[in-house]
Amino acid sequence: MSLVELELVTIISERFLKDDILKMIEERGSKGHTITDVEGEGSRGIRASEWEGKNVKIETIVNKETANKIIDEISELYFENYAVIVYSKTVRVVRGDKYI
Amino acid sequence: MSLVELELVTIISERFLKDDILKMIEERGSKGHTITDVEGEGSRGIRASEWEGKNVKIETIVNKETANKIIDEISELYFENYAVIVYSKTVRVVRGDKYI
Amino acid sequence: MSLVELELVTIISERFLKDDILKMIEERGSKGHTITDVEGEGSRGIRASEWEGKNVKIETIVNKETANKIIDEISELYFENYAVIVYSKTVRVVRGDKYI
Amino acid sequence: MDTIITNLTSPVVMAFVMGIMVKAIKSDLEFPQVLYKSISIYLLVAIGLKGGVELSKTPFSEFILPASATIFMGIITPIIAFVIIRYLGKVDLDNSAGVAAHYGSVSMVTFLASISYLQTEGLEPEGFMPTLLALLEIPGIIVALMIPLLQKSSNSSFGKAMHEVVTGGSIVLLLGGLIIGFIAGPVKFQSIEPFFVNGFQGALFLFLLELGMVTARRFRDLKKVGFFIVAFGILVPILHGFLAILIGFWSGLSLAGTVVFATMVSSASYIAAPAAVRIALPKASPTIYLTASLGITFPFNITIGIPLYYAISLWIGG
Amino acid sequence: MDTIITNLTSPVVMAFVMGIMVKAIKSDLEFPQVLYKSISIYLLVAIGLKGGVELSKTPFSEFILPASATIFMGIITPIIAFVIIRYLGKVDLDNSAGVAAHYGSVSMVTFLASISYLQTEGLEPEGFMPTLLALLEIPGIIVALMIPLLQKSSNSSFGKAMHEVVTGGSIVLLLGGLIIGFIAGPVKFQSIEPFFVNGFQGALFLFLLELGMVTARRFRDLKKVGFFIVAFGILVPILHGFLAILIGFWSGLSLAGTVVFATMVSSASYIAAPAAVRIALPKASPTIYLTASLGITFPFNITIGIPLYYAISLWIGG
Amino acid sequence: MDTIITNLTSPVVMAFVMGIMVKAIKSDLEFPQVLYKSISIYLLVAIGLKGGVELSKTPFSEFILPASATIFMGIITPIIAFVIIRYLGKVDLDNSAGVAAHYGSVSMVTFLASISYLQTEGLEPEGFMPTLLALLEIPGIIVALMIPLLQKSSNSSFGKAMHEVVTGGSIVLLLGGLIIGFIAGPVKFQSIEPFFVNGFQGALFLFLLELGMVTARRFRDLKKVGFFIVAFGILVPILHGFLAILIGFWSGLSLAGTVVFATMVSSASYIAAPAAVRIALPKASPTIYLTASLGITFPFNITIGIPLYYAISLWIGG
Ligand SMILES: Nc1ncnc2c1ncn2[C@@H]1O[C@H](COP(=O)(O)O)[C@@H](O)[C@H]1O
Ligand SMILES: Nc1ncnc2c1ncn2[C@@H]1O[C@H](COP(=O)(O)O)[C@@H](O)[C@H]1O
Ligand SMILES: Nc1ncnc2c1ncn2[C@@H]1O[C@H](COP(=O)(O)O)[C@@H](O)[C@H]1O
Ligand code: NA
Ligand code: NA
Ligand code: NA
Repeated sequence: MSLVELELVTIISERFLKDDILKMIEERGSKGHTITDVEGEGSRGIRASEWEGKNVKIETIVNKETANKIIDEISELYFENYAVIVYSKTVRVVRGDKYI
Repeated sequence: MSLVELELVTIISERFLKDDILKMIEERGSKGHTITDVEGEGSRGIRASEWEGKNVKIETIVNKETANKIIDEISELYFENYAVIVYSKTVRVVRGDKYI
Repeated sequence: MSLVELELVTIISERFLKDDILKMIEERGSKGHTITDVEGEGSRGIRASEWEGKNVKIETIVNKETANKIIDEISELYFENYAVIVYSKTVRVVRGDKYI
Repeated sequence: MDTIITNLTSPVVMAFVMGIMVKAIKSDLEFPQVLYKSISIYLLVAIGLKGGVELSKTPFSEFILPASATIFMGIITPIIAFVIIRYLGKVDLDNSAGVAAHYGSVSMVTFLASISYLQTEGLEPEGFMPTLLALLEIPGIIVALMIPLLQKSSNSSFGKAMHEVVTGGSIVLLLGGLIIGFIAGPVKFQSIEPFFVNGFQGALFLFLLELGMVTARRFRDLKKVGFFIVAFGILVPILHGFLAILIGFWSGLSLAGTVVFATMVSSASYIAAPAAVRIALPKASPTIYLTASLGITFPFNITIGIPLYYAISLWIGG
Repeated sequence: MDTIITNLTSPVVMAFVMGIMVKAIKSDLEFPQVLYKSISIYLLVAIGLKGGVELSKTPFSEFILPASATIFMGIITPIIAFVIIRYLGKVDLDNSAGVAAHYGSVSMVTFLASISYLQTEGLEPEGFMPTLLALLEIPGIIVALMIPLLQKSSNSSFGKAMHEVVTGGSIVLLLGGLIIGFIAGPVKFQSIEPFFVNGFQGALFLFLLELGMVTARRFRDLKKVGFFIVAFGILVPILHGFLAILIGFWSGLSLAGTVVFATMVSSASYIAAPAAVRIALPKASPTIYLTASLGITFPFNITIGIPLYYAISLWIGG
Repeated sequence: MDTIITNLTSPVVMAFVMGIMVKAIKSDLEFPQVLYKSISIYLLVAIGLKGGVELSKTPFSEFILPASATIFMGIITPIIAFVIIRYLGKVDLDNSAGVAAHYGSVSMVTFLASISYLQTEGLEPEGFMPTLLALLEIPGIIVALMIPLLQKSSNSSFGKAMHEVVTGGSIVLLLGGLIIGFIAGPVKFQSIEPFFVNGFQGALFLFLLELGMVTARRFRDLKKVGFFIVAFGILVPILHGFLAILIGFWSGLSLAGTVVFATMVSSASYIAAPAAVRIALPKASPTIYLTASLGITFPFNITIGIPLYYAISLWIGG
């Protein structure tokens, strides 16, 4: 199997931003994503409420260009006001065409 | 502490394949694994049922050779019919001998 | 956006070590962390009880130096007696200063 | 018409409609998946236990004909469904068999809704109906999954699917409950009765609220599956229900028992069948079989089907 | 004093205190988040259903004045709260409006605690109180979120916040339950009554145990928010409660109804408001508004506030 | 023999057997971990509350002897268990102390099963038994964990383990419930009684179903631990149970109370002890102590032990 190098972009954010972020990454070219419920603490500490539930971690495998677009967008839209972080790393994927 | 470079192979799949995949990776030489409940969407969309529950993410740290075997096997057995993706990246691990 | 390379250190351990480990990584210089409930199997197999719940995965983004300190500490304190593993990989992060 | 309104204003049916509305107005309300699963477990065990206790009071002679009728319907309904979808709908083999497996099996919640409905009409079906529910859950799936086996070369995952069918969570809970209820009998059952009987309708209310939300999500796929599947999802249940009414009366069931029997037979599985079909027929599309069973037949039966089967039963056998 | 002790020894209040103690001794006890959410869903649906059933028995004429009084209080309390915190406390615009939204809305559990309390005193408030609870949940949040709109240029996320307010999980469950209860009426409600009525106080007990633990975590932030917010969190509820007692009696509510009304009005939201404020006013700090509503006002009302409103009501209108 | 069959056909014991069967046929049924934890919380609070209410009705003089007997058994049973496993079994120090901690403490579910059993036999133990349960939970663990301290040099994590023992989730819920029940007394308890009393046996049923599945998983480790541990897991409970029967009667407990007392004493902890042992004795293997307590003693007591202690009690003191 030939492996292709792609970017795995990870976004961790307050739960109520989930739908917003998913819509955004889809518009920027993501073909799929995986969501995990996580808990976390960072520079802001407190979350809005117990009812809302935990943070979410959104992972999406995309090409370099899309990755940059997503990272830029997250930085612009959410960094100032919300508890959200984003990072990316290179992974080796089978059937790379599926993700582009 | 001396760190060893090994492969972290990640498999995301429908929940009902879990036991199958775990058996397979063990046979290929994996000495351990970590499972996370995740949700996801990809090119196929729909999952089989609410009752079954969410997708699973299976992560296993193995050497390069085992990683390739696992990736090949997943591609052959499941790619055609099931919602499953696999990717791998290099990580630095303490006590590398534990995983080989 | 300028991306900075940092280390993402991942620790997987029995649940009851969670608070201990969080305290330790904070003392070593971690500015935040993300926790995921996971299940797992490794060389030791059995976990202490159903009541305690599953394993936890603790992820923290830190600089190289802090990463090494955390990895050393984990190896020294927990490797002998508890079910715990630790590994690290390099990720590209926006707003790198936030984590140092 | 009147009976439909009675049905639509029963709390559990309104809960279902509420669930659909919640999604229609794009509320962010989410039911924890664990709550859904926990209530399923509770309902299945409760049905099993009550059925087992009732069965322990039923003479074998009274039970044998309805049981045979159930197995008979479990064998013919998947064949009818298969023939219609394969030859009238020109759907491919795997998808046809996949859908047939769903319509050959049964939906627990539809079954419960019919009992609720009859109780508000002042009727009480036979106590052993849950046993029939358990009997009807499996054969239809087996029959449907055997069809492609006969038409194609061998299928390596058939055995695995059979294991799944027979040991699947829903059947294990239902059967386990039945056996325990049967052995315990009415006296020993008393200690656990408040939990499993008094709370039952309320738990069902919450479950239908959640199922409404799940169904609403399926509605989005209606246009994907096309007109034929939509028509199929309404007309085949009516056909199966009609046959079941005839067979039900013939087997000696009461009016109420016949209505429940018809509802059961007409309903389509969305727990046991999807799991087995996913294994045995991986090429069959969940979009088709789940949209049909959960997006069309389930809401149809819950709202219109049940009062319809009641009206037909009254007309034929009342 | 006596009434405070009666209140403090009621099981649900003791559960709350127990929750605080559990955290104080650093126990590792954790309530699964899903259990918390599941009990919330149950309580909201149950309140809605019971309120709807009662409403179906209430003549419109009896209900119209209390309803108007509720909406009136929903409009003025956030304005009062805003003025005090903005001009007396010199807190910035966003944080002031954020806190005001919480004090304009309502806390379901405080409402329930007041009913429990009155029942141990042998009093029964009007059956339609849950309808007032639903009416009071929304307007205060809208009013508070509109204040910054008037003072600042346009805010793009106001519309989104309004959608959240009106379709948020808590209001949807409460209103959905109300409507179903209203349509079903007392007879059809009977089937689900054991689940939603008999289990209610016990579920509330567990919920308050968990809320005690949540509150204890908030206590850590008390020093961060400063003395003004602490005083605000105690005195504003008393002020609001006092006004509500006057308006409550005026609108024709009974003694018990007035106490519940005053408790409701004085309480601060911690489900609906935080979600909306997070969206509309992202710069407002959760540490301030959640510490005030959950760390100060909630425990104050649960322990001292309710018997206090009772004492004042007795004195004014008894 | 007869009493064993009565026991084996009680619903809760059958639920346990069903859980074992579910795993034996390799069903994919899984109980959500959250459901397991939620039911645990419910059961512990319920036992505590009921025990507290009963205690508030018991004169101190009636209670003092059984309480002393309980603490006495809590001190000697871990010592007996330790001596047997260390010197007869030649097991190393840490594992011996780890196992001893489990047999010095108590299993809530075994306790409950004995009460269920007696009720089907028409007997009612003293109402304050849950207080004895709480008293027995802690001392045995402390005694067992102190043994290695005496034999080895100092252990840095002993203090941490003590904190865990005293503030662990199970003891906090049980004691908190006891105190609240005691303060509330029978009248104030009424409001929450339906939830905590009527639903109790049914919740226990589901819990034992899950525990059966957990136990079945432990069975796989039976061969790993060897014959000595298996024999230990059966004979030591019988020995402890026998001693407890003598002490129980001596302390003035009724026949039913003595049987419950013996069951309690003979049972091995699987919630409080594992957590503490994991901290204080990290080198002790969970495979050994959990297989012994959960894989051997628990199923033995649930099925054969309880009727055995009943038979012995009848014979000695009936
Ligand atoms: N250094 C870090 N390493 C890992 N996760 C982090 C880190 N900092 C923040 N997070 C995650 O990002 C969320 C938002 O962070 P913040 O905006 O700093 O409150 C936190 O709740 C954590 O889940
Ligand atoms: N581009 C992607 N990035 C991250 N996860 C993905 C991606 N595509 C698919 N997945 C995950 O893999 C599962 C199966 O994908 P698929 O077979 O495309 O339906 C999805 O449910 C997701 O959890
Ligand atoms: N090779 C591996 N790959 C991924 N996760 C592992 C691996 N080995 C161990 N783990 C995780 O680390 C935990 C402790 O491992 P151990 O100490 O070997 O029992 C396990 O429960 C797994 O969650
Ligand atoms: Na059917
Ligand atoms: Na208010
Ligand atoms: Na013991």
